[in-house]
Amino acid sequence: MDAFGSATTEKGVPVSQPSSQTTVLDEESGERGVPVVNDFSIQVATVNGSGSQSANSVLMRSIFQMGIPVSGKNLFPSNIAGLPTWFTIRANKDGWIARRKELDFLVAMNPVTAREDVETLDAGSVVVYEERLNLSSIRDDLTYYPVPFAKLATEIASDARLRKLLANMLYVGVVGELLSIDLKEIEAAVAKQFKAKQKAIELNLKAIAIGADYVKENITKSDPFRCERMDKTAGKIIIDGNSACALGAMFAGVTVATWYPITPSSSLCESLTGYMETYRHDEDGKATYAIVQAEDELAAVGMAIGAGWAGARSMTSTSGPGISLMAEFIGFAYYAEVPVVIFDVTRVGPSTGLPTRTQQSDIFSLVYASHGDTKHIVLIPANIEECFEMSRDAFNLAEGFQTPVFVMTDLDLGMNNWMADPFDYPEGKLDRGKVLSAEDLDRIGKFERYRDVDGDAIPYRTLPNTDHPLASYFTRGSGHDERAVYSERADDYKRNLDRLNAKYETARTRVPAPEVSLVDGTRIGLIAYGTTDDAIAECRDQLDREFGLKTNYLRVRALPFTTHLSDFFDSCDRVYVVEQNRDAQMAALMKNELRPDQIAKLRNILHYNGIPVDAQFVTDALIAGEKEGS
Amino acid sequence: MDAFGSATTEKGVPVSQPSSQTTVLDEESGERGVPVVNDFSIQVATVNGSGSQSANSVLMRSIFQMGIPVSGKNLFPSNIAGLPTWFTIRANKDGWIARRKELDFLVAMNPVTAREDVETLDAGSVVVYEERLNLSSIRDDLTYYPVPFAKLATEIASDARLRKLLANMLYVGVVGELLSIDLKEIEAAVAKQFKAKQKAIELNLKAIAIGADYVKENITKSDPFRCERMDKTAGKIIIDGNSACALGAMFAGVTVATWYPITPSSSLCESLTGYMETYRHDEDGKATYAIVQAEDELAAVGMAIGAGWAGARSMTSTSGPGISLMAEFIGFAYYAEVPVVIFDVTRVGPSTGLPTRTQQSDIFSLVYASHGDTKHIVLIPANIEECFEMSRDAFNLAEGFQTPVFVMTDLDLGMNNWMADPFDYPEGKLDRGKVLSAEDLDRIGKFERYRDVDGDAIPYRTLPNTDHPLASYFTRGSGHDERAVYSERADDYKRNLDRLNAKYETARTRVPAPEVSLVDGTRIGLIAYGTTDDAIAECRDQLDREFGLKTNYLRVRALPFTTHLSDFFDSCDRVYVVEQNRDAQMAALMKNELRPDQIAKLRNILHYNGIPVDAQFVTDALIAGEKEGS
Amino acid sequence: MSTTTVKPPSGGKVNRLGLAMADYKGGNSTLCAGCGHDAITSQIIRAFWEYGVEPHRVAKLSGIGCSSKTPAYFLGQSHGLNAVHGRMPSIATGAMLANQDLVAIGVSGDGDTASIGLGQFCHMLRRNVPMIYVIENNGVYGLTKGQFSATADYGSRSKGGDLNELPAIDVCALAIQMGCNFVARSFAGDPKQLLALIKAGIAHRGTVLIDIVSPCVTFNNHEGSTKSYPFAKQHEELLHEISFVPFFEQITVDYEEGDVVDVALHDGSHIRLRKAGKEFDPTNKGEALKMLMETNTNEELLTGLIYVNEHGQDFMSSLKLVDTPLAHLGQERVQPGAEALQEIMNSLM
Amino acid sequence: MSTTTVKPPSGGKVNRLGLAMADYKGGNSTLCAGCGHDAITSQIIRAFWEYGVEPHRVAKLSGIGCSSKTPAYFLGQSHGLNAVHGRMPSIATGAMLANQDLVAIGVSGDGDTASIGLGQFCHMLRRNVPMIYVIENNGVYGLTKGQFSATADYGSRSKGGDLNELPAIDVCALAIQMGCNFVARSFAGDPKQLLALIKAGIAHRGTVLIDIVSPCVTFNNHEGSTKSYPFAKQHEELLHEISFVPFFEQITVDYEEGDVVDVALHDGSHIRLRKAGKEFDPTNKGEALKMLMETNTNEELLTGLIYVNEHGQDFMSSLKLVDTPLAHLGQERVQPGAEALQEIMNSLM
Ligand SMILES: Cc1ncc(C[n+]2csc(CCOP(=O)(O)OP(=O)(O)O)c2C)c(N)n1
Ligand SMILES: Cc1ncc(C[n+]2csc(CCOP(=O)(O)OP(=O)(O)O)c2C)c(N)n1
Ligand code: SF4
Ligand code: SF4
Ligand SMILES: [Mg+2]
Ligand SMILES: [Mg+2]
Repeated sequence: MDAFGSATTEKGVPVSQPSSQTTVLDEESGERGVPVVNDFSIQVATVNGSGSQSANSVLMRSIFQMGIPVSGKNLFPSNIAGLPTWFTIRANKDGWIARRKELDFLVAMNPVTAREDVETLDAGSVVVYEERLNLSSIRDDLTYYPVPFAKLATEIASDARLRKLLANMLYVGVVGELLSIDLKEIEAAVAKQFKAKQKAIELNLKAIAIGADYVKENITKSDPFRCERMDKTAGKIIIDGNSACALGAMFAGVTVATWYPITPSSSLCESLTGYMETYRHDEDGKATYAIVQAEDELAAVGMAIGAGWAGARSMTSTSGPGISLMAEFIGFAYYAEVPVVIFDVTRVGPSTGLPTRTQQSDIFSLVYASHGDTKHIVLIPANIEECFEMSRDAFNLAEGFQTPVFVMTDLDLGMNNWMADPFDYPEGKLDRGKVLSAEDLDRIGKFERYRDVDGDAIPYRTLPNTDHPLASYFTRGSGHDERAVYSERADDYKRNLDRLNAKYETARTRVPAPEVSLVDGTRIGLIAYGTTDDAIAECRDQLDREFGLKTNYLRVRALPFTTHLSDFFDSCDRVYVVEQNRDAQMAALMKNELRPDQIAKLRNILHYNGIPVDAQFVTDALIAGEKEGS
Repeated sequence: MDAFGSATTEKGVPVSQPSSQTTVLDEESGERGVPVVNDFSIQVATVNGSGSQSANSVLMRSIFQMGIPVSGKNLFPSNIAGLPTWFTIRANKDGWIARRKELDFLVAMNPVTAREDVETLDAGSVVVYEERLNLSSIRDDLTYYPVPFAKLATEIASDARLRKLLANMLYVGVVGELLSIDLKEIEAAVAKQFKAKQKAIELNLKAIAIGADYVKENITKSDPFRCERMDKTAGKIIIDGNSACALGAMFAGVTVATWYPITPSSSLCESLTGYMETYRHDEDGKATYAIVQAEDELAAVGMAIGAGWAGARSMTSTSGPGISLMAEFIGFAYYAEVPVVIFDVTRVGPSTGLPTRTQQSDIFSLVYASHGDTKHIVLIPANIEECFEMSRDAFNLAEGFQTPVFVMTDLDLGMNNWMADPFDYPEGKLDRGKVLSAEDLDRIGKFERYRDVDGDAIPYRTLPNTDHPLASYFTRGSGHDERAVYSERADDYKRNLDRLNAKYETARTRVPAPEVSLVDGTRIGLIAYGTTDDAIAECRDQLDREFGLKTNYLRVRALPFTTHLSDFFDSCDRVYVVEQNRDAQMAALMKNELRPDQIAKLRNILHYNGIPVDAQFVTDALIAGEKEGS
Repeated sequence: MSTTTVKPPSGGKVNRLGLAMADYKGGNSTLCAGCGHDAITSQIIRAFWEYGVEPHRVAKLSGIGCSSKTPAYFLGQSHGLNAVHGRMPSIATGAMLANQDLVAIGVSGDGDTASIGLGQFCHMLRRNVPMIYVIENNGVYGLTKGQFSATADYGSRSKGGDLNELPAIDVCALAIQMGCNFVARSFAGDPKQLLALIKAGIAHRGTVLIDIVSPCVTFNNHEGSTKSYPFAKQHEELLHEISFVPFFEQITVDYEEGDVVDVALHDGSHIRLRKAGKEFDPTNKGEALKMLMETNTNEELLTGLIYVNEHGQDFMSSLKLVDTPLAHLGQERVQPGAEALQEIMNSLM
Repeated sequence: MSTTTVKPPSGGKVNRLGLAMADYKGGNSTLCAGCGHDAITSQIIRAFWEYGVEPHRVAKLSGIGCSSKTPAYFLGQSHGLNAVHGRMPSIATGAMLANQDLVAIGVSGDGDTASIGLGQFCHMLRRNVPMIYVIENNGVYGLTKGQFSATADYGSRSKGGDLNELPAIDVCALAIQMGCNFVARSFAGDPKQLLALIKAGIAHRGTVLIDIVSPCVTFNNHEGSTKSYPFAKQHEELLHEISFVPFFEQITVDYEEGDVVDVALHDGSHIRLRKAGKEFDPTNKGEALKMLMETNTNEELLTGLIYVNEHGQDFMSSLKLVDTPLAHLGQERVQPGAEALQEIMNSLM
C-alpha cells in the first residue's frame, strides 16, 4: 500500500476529496440515547455468490413496506463467486435516497474485508459481526453486537449448501430485531422474494426467527437507530432500471431486440425476454416480437439496424465496450437515416475498466459516435419512471427522425432496486415516423427518399415489400442525392450533410426538455443529469439547511440541448455542472454551444471513482467553489 | 435537380458559398493578349482506369522541371474504371499551390462530363477537346482548340489497348506545345515516369510528338497562358504524403506494421513495403521488420498493440471507418498504456461517405477514441516535410508516453503528388521510452509497472522475455493498481485515472508546437491545420494585397494544445478557425480549453464538400466575417 | 401478396407474373468491362425473372467492394441496402426478423466475406437465416486495387508478382461445417450452371451459399492467378450437369434411372443433377467435405451443387413468429393493454 | 537464452532448470470453487514445469471471461496480457511478430473464441501463428451469468430451462478446416490426458489448438447440459491413451508394434498414442473430420489428439525475419543510413 492507499478510506474511496468526514447528520446520530428514527444507512459486507442478495432484498423491502423511503445499492465485484460484496441500504424519512458516504450500521460477514470495513466507519456506528472475527478490539468508539452466525446456522439445516444460503437470513432476523422492523413486513417480504416456493419460505422464516431470537435473548441494544412505521411508500413499487427500460420498450411496441451480454446491461434484454414471453404472444402462442442474442455487438447493432430499415421497432442494449464496437454501424445508420434505439447502461471505463462500478463517461462516445461529422440524440433518464417513459420516447424519436437514438442510463440506475411510483399506462399513438405505404404513393405519385419535403429536414421513407412501382430505393452509407442515387458530387454531398444538421436542429425542439427549478433570490445554479439527480436533491437541501444557500437546478434530460440551457445560465451567476466522469464531458458539450459570458459562469464538480456520487461530496465542492468563486 | 443543384456549379461545388465568382486574378488573366506567365490552372477531364494518370504526372513534372512551382490534385471516383476523373495542375510563380477554384485551361477528354466541365469555366478560359465533341457551341466567351485525338491515336499504334493508353500522351504533347513547355523537360519527365522501360519511353514520346506537331501545324494560339523557365523548384522532390509518411516510419525504425487496405491510406503501407524491401533486409536477405496485411482493422490494431506491448516499434494505417472499428482497442492501449502509432489518412465521412474525397472530420473520433474518459495525442502534418518528420515524432511519443499516438493526414496530402524539399536525415537517438532491462532491474531492485516514479506521470515498463525475477507484470484493460495487480478499489482506480490525465498534461509540453506567425499592427488571426495551410498562405496574401488586411496565423500541429494557443488568442481580437469539416470539431476542442474572453473572439470558417478548400473561399468568408464582426 | 402493378411491355416476352426481363434490371454497371461480377449480375436478373419473383418482395443486400456494388445493377424495383464492410449478414438477419415475407439476396466479395466478415458470415450460416448469399470470389480486394484476400490460393501470385503464402479459406467447406444446407460453387464463365443454381436457391428455405469464381480482369486475371478466366476454364471440374424445374412446371421423366439425382426443393421445385464424371451424392455431408478437400489439393475448381439438405430448420421458423411480418403489426398488437401493466405493477408493489 | 535466476527451494523437487513447481504458480484463483478452469490451470502449471520452459520466455494471453482471467493464476513470473473480448489472437500475433523467441500460450473461452472472436480465431489458425491456444469450453458465458455461447449443443438446456435451437460450432473441426496442424480435445476432468497434450503443444511449432470441456459449475452443470461434469464423464470417448516423451528424455520401446502410434514433434519430443477402442490415424485430415462428424452426431465427447501434422510451415518462418527479435534490434539496424535517404531523394527529384 502506498501513501495514498494507506490513508483512511471508505471502500477505497480516497479521502483526497472535499471531505469533512463527519457531517451534521452524523453528529446528531452520534449522540447515544437520543433515538435516530428512520434515518440511517446499513451496510452488509459479504462475499458474492453466497446468496446474500435475497437476504438483502428482504431487508430492504421490509423497511420499504413499513412506509419508510429506502434505497439499496449493491457494490459487487466483476466475478461470480467468492469476492467481497457490499450492499448498502439507506432509509431516510425525508426521502433522500442518494448514496450516503457515512454508514451507521455495519453487518460484517466477510472476514477478508471486516477490518477495513470497521476502520472506515464513523464514530458511533454499529457493528453486527460474526463473533469469531473479534472485531471489537479494533476501536472503541463503536457499538459492537457479536453474533455466532456460524453456530446458529447449524440449527437451521443439516445440508451444508442449504445452510450456507440460509445463513444470510440470520442477519435479516438480527438486524430486523435490532432496528425493530415489523416481523409481519419481513414475512411479507420473504413471501414476495420466494414467490410460491412454500418450503423455501418456511426455511427462510425459520432462519430469520433464529436470528431475531438470538438478539432478544443475548443482546441489549445500546444504539439509537430505529425504524418506525410511516406512510411515505404507500402504493409505490420496487424495480431496477433495466427492467423499467424493458417495460418501457415492451409498451412502446418494440418488435425486434438484438443484444450481446455485457454487464451492466445484460439484465435489460433478459428481463425484456421475460416480460415479452408473458405479454407478447398471441392466443396461438406465436410471438409478436423477436429477441436474438447476437454473436457480438457489431452483429447486435447490425441486426437492429437491418430490422429498423425493414420497418421493425428495433433496439439493442449494451455498455461502453459495445458502444465502441458499434461506432462504425452507428455512423451508417446516421448517414443512411435508419431508425434504431440503443440502450447504453454505462459502467466505469476506459476499456474493460471496472465493469461492476458506475460512471457517466460515455457521453462523447455516444453523441459523436463514429468517424466523420456525426451528432446523435441521447436520452438520459434519471430515475425509474423516466426509464419507462424515455424508452418509449426513444422509439418515437428514432422512427420520427430516422436515426439512431441512445438511452443512456448507468449501472447504479440499471442494476439496483429503486422505489418508484407505478407507471402510468402510455396513452396515445406510437409515432412510426414518415413511412409511405403503397396507397400513399398512389396518392402522391412521387417519392424521393432523401428530399426534405416538409421543411423539417426529415425525409420520407418506404419499407421493403411495399407493392408499388415507386416504392423501391437503394440505401447506402456512401454519398447519395435526394433520390438515393449514388453520387460523388460535392453539391449533393454538402446539401445532404447540411440537411442532416438541420434535422438535428429540429430534434432540439422535440427531445424531452430539461427539468428546471428556479428559486427566487438566488443566482447559483446546479446542473446534473442521470443518477446524479438524487445527490443533487439532497445536496440542495443540505445547502439550504446548513448554509442557508438556495440554488437553482437544471437537469439535462436529453441531447441535443434545448433552449432552456441558455436561459438557465442567464438566470444564474455561477453554474456548477456535476458529472460522474473525469473529463467534464457534458460541460464540454455545453461550452460548444453557450455564449462566452455564459461559459464564464460554468464550474465543474466531478466524481468518477465508480461509487455513486453522494450529496455531501457535491455540497462540499460547491461550498469550496463559492469560497473562491464569489 | 433542385434549386441548389441547378445553380451553376463547379464539379458540383455549390455556389451557396462566399462567392464573387471572378477574382482579381481572373480579371487579369481575362484580358486577351497580355501574356499570363507561370500562373494558371489546368484541368484534365478523363475517365479513370484509362491510364491518364501517367500522362498527368508527366505534364505536372515537366512544368516542375522548368522551375515553376506546381501542384497536382487528382479528383477520382470510388471505383476502378470508367467513371469521371479530373486532374488539376496549378502552376504559380509565387508558389501558391493550394487548389484554385477558377480554371484557366481545360483538357476535355471525357464526353460524359464535357458539357458541365465547359459550362463551369470562367470567361476567358481555354478548352482543348476531342474535335468530335463539338463543345465550341456551348458558349462563346472561351478559347477553343479542337483536336482530333481519336484520329491521331490511330497513328501511334495498331494494338487497340496500347492505343488507348498512349492516347493520353497526345494531350501532353498538345498542352506542352500550347503552353510552350520545354520539350526536353517533357522527355526527361517521360523517362522518369517509365524508368528503364525503353520501349514504353519511345512510344510515349512518339505520342507526345504527334500531339505537339498537330498543334504546330493546325492551331494558332490565341490565349495568354504560357510557361517560362524559372528557378523556384531547383533541388526539390515530388512525392505523395503517404510515401513521405512511410519513409518517416522507416527512418524512425518501425519494426512491425499491420494494416488493412482502405482508401486513401492503402498506399501508405504499400509504399512502406516497397521501401522496406529495399532498405531493411540484412545481407543474408532476412528482414528487420514484419509487415502484415490483417483480416480487418480490429486485427490490424490488435496486432500493432500486441507488438508494441512486446517491444516492437509498431504501427497501423487506416481511414475513418477503420478508426471507428479500432475504438475499443485504442481505449485498451490508452488504459493499459501500450505504445502504438496509428495513421489516419482521412476521407469524407460519415460512414462510407465519399471514399475518394478529402475532409478533416475525424478529429472527435481520434482525440476521444473509445468509451470512457480517454484523450489521445494527435499529430497533424500539413505538408510533405512534416509527414516525414512527424511520423518519427509519433513513434518517439508513442513509446515515450506508452500510449496510442495518431498521425492525421488526409486524402489530399496523402494521395496527391507534392513538391517538397528533400528530407534532412534524422539525427539523434530514437526515444524508446522508459523500458527497464534485466540490468536496470538488478540496479534498481524494484519494479512497479504503473507507479509514477519520475513525477511526469509516465511509469516504467518491462518487455516480455526479460530474464529477471522482477520483470514480469500483468497487463489488463480492467482496473489495476501501481503494481499492475487487478483492483476494483475506488482509490486505486481514481489515482490511476488521474495519473493518465497528468500524463496527457505532460504531453502538452512535448508534442510539436504550433507554427505561429504574428504580424505587427494586426489583431485579426487565422487558425488552421493540416492541408488547409496552403489555402491560408495564399489567402493571407490575397487579404494583404486586395484588402490591405494583415493577419496573424497559428497552425495547430498537434493535440493536446500547447500554451501557444492561448497566447495567440490574447494577441488577437478576432480569430477565424478554418476547418474542412461541418461541425467545427477543432474549434470545439479549443472552446473546451480557452478562457471565455478568448472564446468570444472565435469565428468558424468551414469547408466540407470533399474538394480541397481554396484561398478565395477563406478570403471571402473572412471578409464577410469582418463586415459583421467588427 | 398481390403481384406488382407494372404492366408488361406489349408484345415482349414475359414471366408468369406478366413481367418482362427489363423489370428485373437495375442501373448501369460501373464495374470494369469484362468483370466477372457483371456476368453474375446478368444471371441473377434472369433467374429472378424466369422464376417469377415479385420484385417488391426482394431485399438486395451487400457489404462493401466492387461485388457489393452490384445490387444496384439488378432488380431496380426492389429495395436495396449497401451496408458497411463485412457486416451484411447481420443486416440481412435483422431485415428478415422484421419481415419474413422478404426474399433476401445478399451479394458479397471474398474480402467482404472471408476477411473482415468471416465472423458474421459463420454465425449467419449457423443460424441458417433464409437468404441467398452470393460470394463473387476473385481472390483479391478489387475495389482497393488488388491485394490478396483470404480466399487467395496458397502459392498464387499477385499482379505485382508477390507470392501468397497463406492457405485459402474454402468458404464452401466452411459453410458445410457451419451447418449450411445449400452449398454450391460456380464460375462466372458458366452462366447456364449459375442460372440453375440461383433459381434452386430461390426455391430453398434457409441460407443458400453460392460461391462463384468471378475473375477480376483488372487485378487478378494474369498468369499465376488461380482466379483468372483462363485458370478457371482449365481447372473447372463439373460435379454434375444441373437443371432446375420450378414448381409451376411439369417434371418430365426423360432420363434413365441412376445417372440423374433429382432433389425436391422446399417450394416444390426440383433440381436435377445429371452425372458428369465423378460419382457424387450431394446430400452426404462427409462426402461433400472429402470431395472438396481432394479437389482443392488437386487444384481442381469443383463446381456444382456440393451439398443440399431440404430437411433443416431455418432461423425464422425456430422463432415461431406471428404470420404478419413484425414490421406490419399495428399498435394494438404490439402494445399490451392497461391491465397487463397493472398486473406487472402489482407484482412489484 | 540464459535460464532464469530464481533459485530452487533447497531440497524441493525441481525440473531441468532447477525450478520448483511453485515457480510456475500464479496468483490465487477468484473463480468459483470447482470451476473446470481451475483444473486446467493446474495442468498448465504442471506441464510448463515438467517440460522446463523458462518462465520469463512465456507470454500469457487471453481475452475476456472467467476463462480469460486464468492467466493471472499461473506462471506468475511470466508477462501476461488480458486483452479485450474476443481479440486475443491479434494480440498474440503481434507479440510474436515483435519477439519470435516468446513461448505464447493463450487461454480463451467458448464465447471469447466462438462467438465474438470467431473471425480472429479463424485467421490466426489460417496464419498458423506459433502459440498454444486453449479454449476452456463450458458452452456458456460464465462471467455474464450463463447465457448460451456458440458452442452450446443443439438441444441442450440452460440453467433457466431455455432450449438451445442452434447447432454448436465444433472448434476442432473448424480448426482443421482452417489449416491448424495440432488439434486436440480434452476434458478438465481428465488431468493426465490434458497434461500430455499441453506438453506436446509446447513441443509443436505452429498453432496448437486444445479445446477443453471445462464445466461451469455455477451456470452449466445441471441436468440437460451437455457440458456438465456428469455428461462429459459419461460421454467421453478416448481416441487413444496419450503419453509424452520430452526431447530431453530417452524413448523406451516398451510396446508391441501396431497398437501405438508414435509422433515425432518439432523439437525432438515424441507423443505416443496407444490405441483405445477406435482405429484412428491422427495424421489424416479427412479421417479426423469424419470422426468428429460421427462422434458429434452420436453425442460422444471425443477426446485426444485429433489431428497433427509436423510438416506445416508456421507464420513466423514464412516472414523470414532476422534472428534477433525485432523488439531488440538497435537503432543502427532499424534506421537506414544517410546514403539510403540520399538515394531515395535523388530518385524523387
Ligand atoms: C471498415 C472498412 N475497411 C476497409 C474498407 C476498404 N475496402 C473497400 S472494399 C474492400 C475489399 C473488397 O474486396 P472484396 O470483398 O473481395 O470485393 P471485390 O472488390 O473484390 O469485389 C476494402 C478493404 C472499407 N470500405 N471499410
Ligand atoms: C466487447 C465486450 N462485449 C461483452 C463483454 C461482456 N462479457 C464479458 S465475458 C463474456 C463472455 C465470456 O464467455 P466465455 O468466453 O465463454 O468465458 P467464460 O466466462 O465462460 O469462461 C462477455 C460477453 C465484454 N467484456 N466486452
Ligand atoms: S477492379 Fe476487378 S473486381 Fe473491381 S470492377 Fe474491376 S474487374 Fe471487377
Ligand atoms: S461462473 Fe462458471 S465459468 Fe465462471 S468461474 Fe464460476 S464456474 Fe467457472
Ligand atoms: Mg474480391
Ligand atoms: Mg464459456
